[in-house]
Amino acid sequence: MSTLTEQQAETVAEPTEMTYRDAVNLALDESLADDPAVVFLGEDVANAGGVFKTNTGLAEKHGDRVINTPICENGFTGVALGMSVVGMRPIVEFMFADFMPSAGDAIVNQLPKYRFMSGGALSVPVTLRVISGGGGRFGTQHSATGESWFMAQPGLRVAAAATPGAAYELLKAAVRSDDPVIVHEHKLLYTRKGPVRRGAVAEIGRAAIERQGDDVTIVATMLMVDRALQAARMLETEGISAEVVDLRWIRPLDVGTVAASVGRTGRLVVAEEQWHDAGWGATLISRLVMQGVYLASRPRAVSLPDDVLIPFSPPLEDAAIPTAERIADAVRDSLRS
Amino acid sequence: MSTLTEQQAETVAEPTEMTYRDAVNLALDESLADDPAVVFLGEDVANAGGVFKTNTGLAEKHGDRVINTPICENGFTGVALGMSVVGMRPIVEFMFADFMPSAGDAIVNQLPKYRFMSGGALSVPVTLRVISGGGGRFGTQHSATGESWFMAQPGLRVAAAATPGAAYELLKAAVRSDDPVIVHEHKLLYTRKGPVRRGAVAEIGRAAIERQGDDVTIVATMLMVDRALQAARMLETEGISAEVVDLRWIRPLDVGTVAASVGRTGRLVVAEEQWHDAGWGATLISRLVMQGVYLASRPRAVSLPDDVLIPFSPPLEDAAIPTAERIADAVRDSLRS
Amino acid sequence: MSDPHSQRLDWYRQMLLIRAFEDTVQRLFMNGRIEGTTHLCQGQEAVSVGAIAAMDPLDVQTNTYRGHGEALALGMDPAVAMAELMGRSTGGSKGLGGSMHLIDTSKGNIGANAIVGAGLPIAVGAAMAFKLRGDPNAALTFVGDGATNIGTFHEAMNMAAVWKAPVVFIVVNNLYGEYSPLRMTTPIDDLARRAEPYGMPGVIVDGQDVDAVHAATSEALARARSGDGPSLLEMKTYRYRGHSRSDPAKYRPDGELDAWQERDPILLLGRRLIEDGAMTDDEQTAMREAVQAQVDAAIEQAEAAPYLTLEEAGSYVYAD
Amino acid sequence: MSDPHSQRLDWYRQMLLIRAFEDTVQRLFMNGRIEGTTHLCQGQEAVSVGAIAAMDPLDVQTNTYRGHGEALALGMDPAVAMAELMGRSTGGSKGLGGSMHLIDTSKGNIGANAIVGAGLPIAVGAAMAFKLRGDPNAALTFVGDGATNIGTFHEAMNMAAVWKAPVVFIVVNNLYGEYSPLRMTTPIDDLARRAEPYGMPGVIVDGQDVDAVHAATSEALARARSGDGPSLLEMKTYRYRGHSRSDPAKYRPDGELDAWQERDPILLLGRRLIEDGAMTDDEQTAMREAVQAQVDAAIEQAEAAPYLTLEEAGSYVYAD
Ligand SMILES: Cc1ncc(C[n+]2csc(CCOP(=O)(O)OP(=O)(O)O)c2C)c(N)n1
Ligand SMILES: Cc1ncc(C[n+]2csc(CCOP(=O)(O)OP(=O)(O)O)c2C)c(N)n1
Ligand SMILES: [Mg+2]
Ligand SMILES: [Mg+2]
Repeated sequence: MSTLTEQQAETVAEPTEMTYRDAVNLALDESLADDPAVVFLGEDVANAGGVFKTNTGLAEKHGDRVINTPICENGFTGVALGMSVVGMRPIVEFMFADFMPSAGDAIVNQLPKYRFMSGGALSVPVTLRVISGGGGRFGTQHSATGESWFMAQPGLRVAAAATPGAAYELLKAAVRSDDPVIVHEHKLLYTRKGPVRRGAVAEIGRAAIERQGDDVTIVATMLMVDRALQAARMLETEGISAEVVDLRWIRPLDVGTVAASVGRTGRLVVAEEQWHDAGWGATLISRLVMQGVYLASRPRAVSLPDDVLIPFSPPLEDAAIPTAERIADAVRDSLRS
Repeated sequence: MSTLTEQQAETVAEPTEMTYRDAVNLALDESLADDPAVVFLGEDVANAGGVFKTNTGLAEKHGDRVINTPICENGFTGVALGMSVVGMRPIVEFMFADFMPSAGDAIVNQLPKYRFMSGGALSVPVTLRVISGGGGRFGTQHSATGESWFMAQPGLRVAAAATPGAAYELLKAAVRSDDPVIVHEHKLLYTRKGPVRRGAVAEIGRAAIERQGDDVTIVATMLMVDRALQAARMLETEGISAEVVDLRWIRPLDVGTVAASVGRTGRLVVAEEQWHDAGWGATLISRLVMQGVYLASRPRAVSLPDDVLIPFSPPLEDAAIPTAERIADAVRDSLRS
Repeated sequence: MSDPHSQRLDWYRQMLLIRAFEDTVQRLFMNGRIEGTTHLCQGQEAVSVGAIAAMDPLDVQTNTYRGHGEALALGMDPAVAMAELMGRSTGGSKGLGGSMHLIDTSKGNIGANAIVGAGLPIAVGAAMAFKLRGDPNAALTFVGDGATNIGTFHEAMNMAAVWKAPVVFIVVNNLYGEYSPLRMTTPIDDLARRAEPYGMPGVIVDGQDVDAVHAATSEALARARSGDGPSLLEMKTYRYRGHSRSDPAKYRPDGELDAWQERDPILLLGRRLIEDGAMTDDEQTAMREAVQAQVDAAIEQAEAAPYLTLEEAGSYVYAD
Repeated sequence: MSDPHSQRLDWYRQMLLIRAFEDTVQRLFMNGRIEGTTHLCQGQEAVSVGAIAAMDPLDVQTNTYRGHGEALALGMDPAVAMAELMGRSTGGSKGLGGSMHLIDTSKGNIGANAIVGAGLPIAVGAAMAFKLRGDPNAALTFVGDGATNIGTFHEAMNMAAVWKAPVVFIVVNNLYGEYSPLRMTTPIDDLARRAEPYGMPGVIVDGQDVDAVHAATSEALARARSGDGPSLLEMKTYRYRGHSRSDPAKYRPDGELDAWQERDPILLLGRRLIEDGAMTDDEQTAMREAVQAQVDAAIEQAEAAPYLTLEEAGSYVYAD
C-alpha cells in the first residue's frame, strides 16, 4: 500500500467534523466518483439512501453503478467477484453482519481463493461493507458483529471501524486494495461525530492508539473502543492511566503495535463485542504469549457471556454486551494481581 | 449426559479392533437401529455406501430413514432442523467440510438459535457428520478441516474424531444429545484401525489423554493426534517424554484437562491442521494464560502456514500440513527456552 | 366451528384482533414503549386467517418476522404476544425472541424467522417427518415475495417436490421487499409461475378475500395429505405500513395504498357477513371494541410482568 | 475459420483432443502418475466444443471441476493443462489448482469451480460488468444437472433475468449428479423448464450434436448481446465414466452407456464430415494419432517441470 500512503501525504485535507454515517457516505461517494470501475451493490442500496441511510444521494449521483440487488447474499457476492475479475471494483453492502453466513461459500471458498486458484492471474478487488453489532434490540439473528468469523481465512482482509475517521479511511483502503476486504461498521455508531481527514487512506494492518496510557493496554474494536475510552476516563479519576488501542484490522492483526503498548504498560485487557472463543481477542493473547511478551499480570478479556446468545429483551441485551463499567472492572482486577 | 454414562456403564462391551470407517458405520447403524426417530440424510448417503464408503449397508437395512438429498447444503440442513423440532433425530452428512459455508445460515443462525428463540420450548437434536481435512490432493476448495469455524457459536457443540473409538463414541454422543452437534471425521483416517468399545458414549466436553508424559503436553485433534503420537515416539528416543491430549471437543473446550496436564509438564505445544488465527489452539492458549496456568516456556503452535492457502500440488500440500517432524521440532524448541 | 357462519364470524374477529394488535403495537413503538423494530401486517389479515383456518389441529407452520398475524390466527394469547414484544418473561419466548419471533409450539407455530427464506426448509423438514412417521399431518410455510429470490426458497421447493412432502408454500405477495417494488428484484409479476420448475401446482389467490384464501389452502392441504405433494399458493395482497418501524414507505406511488384499502380484507368480509345476515353493523362495532379492549388489557399485563435475568436466559441455549 | 468446413474440422480435432486427453488422464490417475481426484468429460465433448465455438474472442466463461473439455476447447495448451494436473509450476495455475481448476484468463476462462453452482453468479457478474461498461461481450457458464438444485443457481438466474445480463446458462444434463440419477434429486426431466420462473427462454438441445450445440449457443449469445437478456440451454448428454476417479459407476442400468455411445458426438460429426466430403477416414485416423501424440508430449513436458516452493505458493494469495 506504500503508493497509497505517498499519494495520501500529498492529498490529505484538514480534518473536518462529521458523523460516522456521513463519513461512510463520503467514502462511498468519493470512491464512486474517483474511479468509474467502482460499483456499489446490495439490497436497497439505491432506495431511500439505504436501510441505515448511509447511501443518501449515491444513486442519484452515480446512476447505474449503484445497484439494488434481489435478496440473495451468496449470489450477489458471487456477482461482485465476477465483476471484479473482469476489471470492476465492487463494493457490496451487507445490511446485517448476520447475513454473511448466507454468503458463506462466496466469502470462504470464492473471494479469498479465486486469485490463488488462478495461480495469481486474477485479482479480486471486492469490498464487503458489513453493518454489524448489537444493542439495537434486533434480536439474536440480527445482532452479531461477526468481526472474527473470517479472520482465519488467508486471502481475506478484515477491518472494523470505531470512529468516523476510521470508517472513512478503512473503506477507502478497502476499495483501493486489489484483494477482498471486509469492512465492519457498527450500527450504533452511525450518529457519532468525529474528525475525518479527506483523502486519507488507512494503512492495511495498522492499529491506532486512541488514547495513551502507562498502566494498562485496552484493545478493542468498534463500539468497544468507545466504551474502552469511557472506562479509561473513569479510571483516570482513580489514578489509573489506561492506553486504548483501536485494533482497526482483525486480519492482518497488528500484534506489533499491541506488543509495543503492552511492553510499556505490562498489562492487557481485550474488550470485544463477541464471544471470546475463536475471536481476535484470544488470537491476540495467544500470539503475544507465544512471542514471549512480558505481562505483569494475567491478561483479561471482557466479552459476550460464554454460552449465552444475544437476547432481544432490552435489559438482557444490555447485560450481555460489555459496558465501560465491566471494562473498568477488568482493568482494576488486572492491576490487583 | 449422566443418564447416558450410567446406561453406558451397564452396556459397554469389550473393545474390538476395527477401522475408523467401520466405527463410523457401526455408530450410524446402531443409532438408526436403536431409535426409529433417527434419520440419516445427505448427498448420495444411500448410494453405493456413500462417497467415502462410510454408509455401506445402511440404506438396505434402514430403508426410507436413509435419505439421498439434492445438492443443497443450506436447504437440507434446514430440513434436518425442521425434522428435529417435530421429534426426529436427524444425522446430516457433509461430504466435505468445505461445504459447511454453503449452509452457513442454517449452522450459525438456525440450529444454535432455534431453541433460544423459542424460549426453550423447542429442542434441536441434529447431528452434522462432517468429512474434513487435507492431504488428499483435493485442492484448496476441498481440504479444510473447518473444525474451529463454528466454535464461537453458543448453541452448538463441536467434536472431532482422532481414532476409531472416538469416531464411534463421539457420533453416538452427538445423536443422543438434544442439542445440535457437529462431528468432524478426517478423510485420511478412514483406514486407520483401533479398538472400539460398543455401547460406549463419549462424555460431552471431555478430552482424552492418548499418551502420558512428563516433559511437555501436545494438544491435537484428528490427523494431528496421530502425528503428535509419532512425534512423541521420535522424542522418546531423545529422552523427551511427551504427553499427547486428543482434544475431542472443540466446543465445549476441555481447558481443565489441558490445564492439569500442563500443570504437570509445564510446557504446551498445540498441533492443528488449521491456521492459528481464530482457532481452538489460540483459544486454548488464551484461556490457559488468563487462568494463570504456569508455563515454564512459551507455548508453541504448529499450524497451517500463515497467509498460505492449501495448494493442490502434492509436495506443496505436504509442506503445508503439519508433520510429526515439525511437531517434534516445536517440542524441542519449547524445551530449549 | 362446523357451522359456516360461526366459523366466518370467528375469522372476522381474528382479523379485527390482528388489525387492532398491529395498530396498537405501531403506536407503542412510536412512543417508545416497545424498543427495537417491528414488521406489521395490516392489510394482510385475510392471508393469515384464511390459510391458518385450513390447518388441522396437529398441522404445523413456519412464518417470518412479519408473523404477528399468523401467531394470533393460530390462537396465541395477545397478552403473551405483547409480553414477547416487550421482552418480558411472560412472553411466548420469555422475551428472548421479540417481535420477529412469535413462536407457540402448542399452537403448531414452530418458527418465526428473521432470516429471509430460512423458514421454508424447516417446514419441509417437519412435513417429511410427518411423512416418514405416517402421520396424517401437513405443514404450511409463509414467505414473502422478495424471499422467492433467495436460494433457500428454490432448495426447499425442489426437495419438497422430489420427495412429495406434505407441505404448502404460501407466498405472501405484498408487492414490496423492503423498499423494492417486486419488479425491481424479480423478473415476473405472478409468482405462482415459480412452481413450474418443480412440477408443482402454482395458484394465484386473491389475498384480500379470506374465503378464497381458505378454499385454496384447504385444497392444497388436502392434496398434500393425500400424498400428491406440495403446492405453491401466491396470495396477492398489500402491506399498509412501511416495511418496518423506521420506514415511512415514501417509495410507493400515490393512490396505491388507497386503492388497496378499498378492498380491505376486513371490509370485504364484514360486508359479506352483513349481506348474509350473519352479523349486524352494531355487532361488528361491538366486536371491534371487544378486541381493542383485549389488546389494551394485554399491554397492561405485559408491562406489569418481569424480565428474565441473563443467567436465566442462558439456561435456554442448551437442552443438555 | 469463416469457411464452415475448416471450422468443423477444427471442432472435430478439438473433440478428439479432449477425448484423448481425458482417456490419457484417466490412465495416469489409475497408475498413480497423477494424484488426487479427477472428473472426466468423455461423451460430453460436443457441448464443450460447440458452445465455446460460439463465443467471441473477448467473451468469458466459467465452468466446473469437470472442466477439461471447456479449457481445451478454449485453446488451453494441453501441456499447460497436464502440468496443472500434475501440480507443476508450468501448469495454468502453477499447480496450485489441480484438475478441478483449469483456468486460463488469456483464453476467457475465468474460472473452474469445485463448489457446485458457484460459477454461475460469477458469470452473471462478468456479464454485468460488460453491460455497465457498454462492452459488446457476453458470458457463458457451464453447470451440471445436479447443480440446478442448489440455491446459487436460482439466485444467479434471477439476477441475470431481472438485470437482463448478457449471459447464457449451459446446463450440461448428463443424467447424473455423482451417484444420483436425475429423478432421484430433481422432480422434472427437462431442465429447460427451469427457465420459466425468470421469464427466460429455456431450450432443449441435443448435446451429442456439435452443430446443434453451436447453433443454439450462437443464437442465445446473439440475444444476450442485443440486450434481450439471458437464456438457459439444456444440453442432453451423458458422461461415459464415473463421477470421479474412485467411481466405477455401478449404479447405471445395463445398456445405458452403450445406447449413448451409439450417438457418440465424435462419431456423429466424423460421419457427417465424411458424408460432406470434408474429410476422409484416413484423415480422421491421422488426426486421432496427431492429438494423441500431442497429449503424450504434454505428459513428458509436464513430468519434466519443477514444482513451486511453498513460499512461492504463498505469494499468490494476496495481490497487495
Ligand atoms: C438473508 C436475509 N437477507 C436480508 C434480510 C433483510 N430483510 C428483512 S425483510 C426483507 C425483505 C423481505 O421482503 P418479502 O420477502 O417480500 O417479505 P415482506 O417483508 O414483504 O413481508 C429483507 C431484505 C434478511 N432478514 N435476511
Ligand atoms: C456445494 C457443493 N456440494 C456438494 C459438492 C460435491 N459434489 C461435487 S460434484 C457433485 C455432483 C454434481 O452433479 P452435476 O451438477 O450434475 O455435475 P456433473 O458432475 O454431472 O458434471 C457433487 C454433489 C460440491 N462440490 N459442492
Ligand atoms: Mg413483500
Ligand atoms: Mg450431472
